[in-house]
Amino acid sequence: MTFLMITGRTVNQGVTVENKTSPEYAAETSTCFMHEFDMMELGLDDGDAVRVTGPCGEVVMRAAASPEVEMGTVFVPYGPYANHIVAAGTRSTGMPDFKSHEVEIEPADEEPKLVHELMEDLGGLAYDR
Amino acid sequence: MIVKDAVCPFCGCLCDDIEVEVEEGRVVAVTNACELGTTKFMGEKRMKNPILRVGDEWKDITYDEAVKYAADMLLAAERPLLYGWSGTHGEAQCVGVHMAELIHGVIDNTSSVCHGPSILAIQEVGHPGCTLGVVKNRADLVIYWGSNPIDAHPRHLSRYTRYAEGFFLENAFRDRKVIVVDVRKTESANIADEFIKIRPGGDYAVLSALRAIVQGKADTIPRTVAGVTREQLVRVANLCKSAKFGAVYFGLGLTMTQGKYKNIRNAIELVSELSRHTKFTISAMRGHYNVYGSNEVNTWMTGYPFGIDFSRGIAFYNPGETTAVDILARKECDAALIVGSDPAAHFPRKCLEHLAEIPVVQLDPYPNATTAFCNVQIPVAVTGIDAEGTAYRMDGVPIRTRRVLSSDYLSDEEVLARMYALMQEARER
Amino acid sequence: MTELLVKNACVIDPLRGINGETMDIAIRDGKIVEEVSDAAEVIDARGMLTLPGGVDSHTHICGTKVNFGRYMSPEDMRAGRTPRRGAMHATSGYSVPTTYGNSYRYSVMGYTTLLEGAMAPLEARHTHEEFTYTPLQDTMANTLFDGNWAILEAIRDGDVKRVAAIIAWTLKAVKGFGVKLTNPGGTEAWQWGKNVSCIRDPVPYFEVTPAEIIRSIVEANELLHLPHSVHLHCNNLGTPGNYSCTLGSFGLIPDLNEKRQTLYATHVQFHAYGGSEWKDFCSKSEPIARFVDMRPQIVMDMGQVMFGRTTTMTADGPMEFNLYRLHHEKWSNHDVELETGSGIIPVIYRRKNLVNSIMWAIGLELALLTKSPWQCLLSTDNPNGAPFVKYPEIIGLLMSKRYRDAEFATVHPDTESRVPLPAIERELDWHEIAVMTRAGAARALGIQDLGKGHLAPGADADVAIYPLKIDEVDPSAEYQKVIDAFSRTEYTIKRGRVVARRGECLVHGSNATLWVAPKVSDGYDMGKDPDFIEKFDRYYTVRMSNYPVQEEYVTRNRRIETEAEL
Amino acid sequence: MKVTLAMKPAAKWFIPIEAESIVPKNFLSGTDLRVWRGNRELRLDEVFSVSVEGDADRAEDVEVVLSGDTFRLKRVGEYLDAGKITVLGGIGMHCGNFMSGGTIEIHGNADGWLGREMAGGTIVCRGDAADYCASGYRGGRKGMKGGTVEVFGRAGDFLAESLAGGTVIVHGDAGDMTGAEMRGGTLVVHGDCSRPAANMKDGSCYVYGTARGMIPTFKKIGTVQHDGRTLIRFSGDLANRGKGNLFVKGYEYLD
Repeated sequence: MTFLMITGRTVNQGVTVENKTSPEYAAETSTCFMHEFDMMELGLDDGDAVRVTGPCGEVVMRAAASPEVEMGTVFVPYGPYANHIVAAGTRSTGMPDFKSHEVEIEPADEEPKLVHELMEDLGGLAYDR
Repeated sequence: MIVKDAVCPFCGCLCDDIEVEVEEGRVVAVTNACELGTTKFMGEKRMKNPILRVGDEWKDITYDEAVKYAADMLLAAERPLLYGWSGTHGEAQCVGVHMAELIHGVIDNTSSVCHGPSILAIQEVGHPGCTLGVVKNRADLVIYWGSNPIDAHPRHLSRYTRYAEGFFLENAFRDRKVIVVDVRKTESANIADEFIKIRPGGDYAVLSALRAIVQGKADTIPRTVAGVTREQLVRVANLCKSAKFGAVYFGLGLTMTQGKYKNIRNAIELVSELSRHTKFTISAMRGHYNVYGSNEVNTWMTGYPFGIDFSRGIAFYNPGETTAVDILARKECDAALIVGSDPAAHFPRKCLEHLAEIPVVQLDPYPNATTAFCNVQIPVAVTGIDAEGTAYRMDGVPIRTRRVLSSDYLSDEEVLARMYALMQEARER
Repeated sequence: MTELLVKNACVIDPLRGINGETMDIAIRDGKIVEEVSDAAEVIDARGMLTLPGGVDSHTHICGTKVNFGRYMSPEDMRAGRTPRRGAMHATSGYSVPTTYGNSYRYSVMGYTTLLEGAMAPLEARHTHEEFTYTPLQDTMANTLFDGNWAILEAIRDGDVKRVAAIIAWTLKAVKGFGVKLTNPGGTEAWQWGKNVSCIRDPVPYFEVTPAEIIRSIVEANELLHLPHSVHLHCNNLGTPGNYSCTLGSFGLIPDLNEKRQTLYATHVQFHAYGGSEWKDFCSKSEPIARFVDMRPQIVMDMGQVMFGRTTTMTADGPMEFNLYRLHHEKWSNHDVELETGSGIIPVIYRRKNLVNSIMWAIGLELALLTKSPWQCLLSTDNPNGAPFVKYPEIIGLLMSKRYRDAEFATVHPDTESRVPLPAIERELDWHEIAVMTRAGAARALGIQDLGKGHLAPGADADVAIYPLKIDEVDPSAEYQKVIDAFSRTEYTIKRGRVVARRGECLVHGSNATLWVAPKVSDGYDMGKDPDFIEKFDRYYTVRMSNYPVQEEYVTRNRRIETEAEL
Repeated sequence: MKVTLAMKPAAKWFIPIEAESIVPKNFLSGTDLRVWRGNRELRLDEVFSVSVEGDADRAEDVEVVLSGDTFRLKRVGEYLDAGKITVLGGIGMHCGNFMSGGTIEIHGNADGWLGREMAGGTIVCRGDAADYCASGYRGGRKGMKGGTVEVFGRAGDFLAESLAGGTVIVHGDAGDMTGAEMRGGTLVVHGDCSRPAANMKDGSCYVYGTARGMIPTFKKIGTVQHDGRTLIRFSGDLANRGKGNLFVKGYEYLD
């Protein structure tokens, strides 16, 4: 199914943002908040893994129902998971389209990666001390 | 030991009424701060010493080695990018500008991915604003447009708007109306007197419609505009016109959606229009700590608030070209120094792919997402916790942050000053 | 110990009564001295015009409002960009240059001391930060009290001593220098979107009038024995017919101080307008100048307008909004809680515009009609009337009737019927220019005893040597030579070092800030006043303990203590 | 005179090169010109294989031909006032900025800010033009003031922003905020575009396709015949007290 993906700040994202190696930060920023009807249609329960495909690739997140989200849109806390699929074009303004990406969402049977795994996929090297 | 009136280093509110209790060199309790601030004060797991990436291993190095590495990297680069700056003090930002000027690099701060579009709009039409206390003491109407203070600036409501006592308001909670405009019904919308729900991407149209209605041209407006009925728009326009003092606070819901700065421009022009009828102001909900300070410092030193390219010696400014996301995505830099931010967590992947290809040095107290792309990371004192200096609040009020802890870590300013000294020496030779 | 000897200088030093004497100037460790040893470095001035370093008694160069002028104007910034070169950092900007841009350009013109005209106390730290990056001048900041709630309440209660006590506490807290009133009462009214029309209009809620504010604060200023007088930007700036309001304000002022004026009225050009609307707009420079001639207690500065693009910026928020409605260019406004406000818009003054032409004439008339140059100082209210780099042209205009006539021929043809300028024959001399640009400014600011504005032994060794011989140049005819010389010193000496030479700045420099700490008795210490503290805590959004500007913000600290009668 | 500049391959090919020296009149006095790659100043022949055929006394008689991978070459033709520049491939940002005369022809695509603040002359782009084609500068009040820009492919966002004079023609589609803040001049889009003429003050904007996200503060005047097409005429932008003309074939509000 196609959705409009909006990213934004949340308290939990803010609380964990200073500790990006923590599982809490990974959990918060890999949450895909959806309308419960959309979840039903995709056969998803809270916490199920979903593959979110955007203009720049795909990433696995976990679905969570939210009353704040409209049908047809999903909300993802600002962070490395959303950015894994956001296009870098800024329409020459310096600012990417963080709040207006069309994405495809389908159930997935793998776990979301850890933040450092995402970084390693892109050529980084995890620091784990 | 208890430190009173400490300044919170998390968001652009810079709450300066925080009490921090310190025992044996650790923060053990924080009073008055929101959850975000408290967590920041209590932060642990700092990086112990500078690290260098050698192949697929991390090796500990000394500060001297790390500083030398950074200086050499920047001196050798044809188009170095110096990015971040919102998480550090003005004093460090000044050294950053001097470095960019010396090595003919590009210096950009995190506003390019938060309120850079707001700045572009202000550069077109100006900015009728005020300090937060003016709103607290006077405003009987507050509009949050595309901003969600409960999540992003938790104490904004209690210190300045919804729950704040004000000199000219007998009963602030009752006498002050709050309107929230957003594409989704956020928690902030739940505490508003009126919620305007806009279809995604429809802010610009709604703002144009409101401007026309304020001018008395409601009849030409279609029955609904981006999901909002004309009746609601007329009601809101009337609420605005009949307010004694109205204040708009807008957030990334306007800067990050289609049209970017044109949305902000339209909002500012709405406020200018309303200023013909009553008192109205508009302000950006600046997010990251001292991001406004990075704009201020860059402006008095280079003339421009962000995205400054010194490649040719003189300052050149053109967001969309000289801003970090564009430069990285287009692979237009060949080295990067990151200070006081974490682009790997906040930039689209394509930018990170380029970071992986070029030498990167980062100053940050903690291991973060960008660490993975670093050749060298230099741990520093946490600005506003074990380093003191100047930060600018979202409304432009400069505050000196207090040091609540002492540590052996060097501050950003000290590390940068060492790098700068080495670079000056090399250039003079 | 460092020594410098400037030989064969043709000195005009009005505060010492020296007018064109050829002499040597001895300098040791940053001060003027009687003599130096043979080891001193020597500069041969070869008879060139040598003046005390320039003092600008009213300019906007640092702080929140100025920086916002830069922030919102990338189109202004791209004019005048220079790269880093030698000791000079990169600069940008024309009408609102970067701090380095201001500092270098002033230095090249021989200016060594600057008064920032308006600093909101709450944002004082910002002004001081920018002072640090204005390294080649000593600086001081006029502090805004026009809409200060605690003061408005004290005035309402008729308690002038409390007014003085609040000023004392605030100046000391924010490291301010003088007391500035910008559209007194009007900036508070503007926080409701209103204004006061002249000095008898009550301020909403506080119910005091601008006249009461001006009078009380003038009295308080003298109780504190501040070096400078109250520095007033009158109500009603920029409106036709405002000269009567200006005269009314001047009429409020008694002569309370033997050493200096009791009122400094700034950018009076903007307040000397006749007519009842723009259609019959005309100059009222004559009544203003006549009035000032009769009252030694008043000193003013010109606020000269020069043609071209600039940026207007003032604490006068409502005035800027009116300008915005006139021009519909971009408009910024910034109200400051419990204190004051500000506004900014870009403007272009055009020769072909009648109102602009009349404004241009009025500034010159004020300088030419006021008998004593000590009472009308040279300014453009930088950058409001024009960027300060236009000062040399203004000097040229004041010294040459021929130049004025040539310029007058290019302005709007109807100007002639609205202004007295064409009939004025007076041409100012070198001495008068020296008064208007340094000696008079230093005396008006009350800093001559601190070693500014003159070259007596003990004074700061701030010297400007201009590449011009006054006995060889006829300014009336050769005004271009005058303009060129005042645009670029041969040497600018600051604190005993050559900081600029022929257009290049040679050193990094470091700024000194002059600020005032009045000493008051315990009973008048607002830091201990329960009512003041309580209101501060309730209505400001910063904690009282975080309000004062710390020592860290002052590179070179020149604290001036005064003994207050409190 | 014909000057051919063939781009040489470079190690750091991704660093942009600023080449405002590439304007016809500079070649009248030889080819000893400088360009900048990042912060490094380079001789023209370090970056290009340079060949010159014939000679000329005036810029009008000079043609500069650029070939090779020139898509990272910025500021070519800045302040062009006479002569011709032909780009066989794509060209980088700021091509033809401030130009007042002469011709630039681009056979490939043009990157952002093509013809920014131009006052006269002609730019023809056979491929696509990226964002801010024929626009103004940041904070500026006026965009392009005169001359002609013709794009045969598509144009990006903010096409002809703050257009004040001259003519801009795009044969394909244009992006979002087409003709925003227009205050004069003529803009023609043969295809579709999004939110045309937002906040316009004056000037004429033609959309021969569909205007998506039509701004709600334009007043419908009626239909007109134009160039053999029936177009709907609007006046606006009312929000900005504008008196501009917007003509569209079809439109959709975001309602």
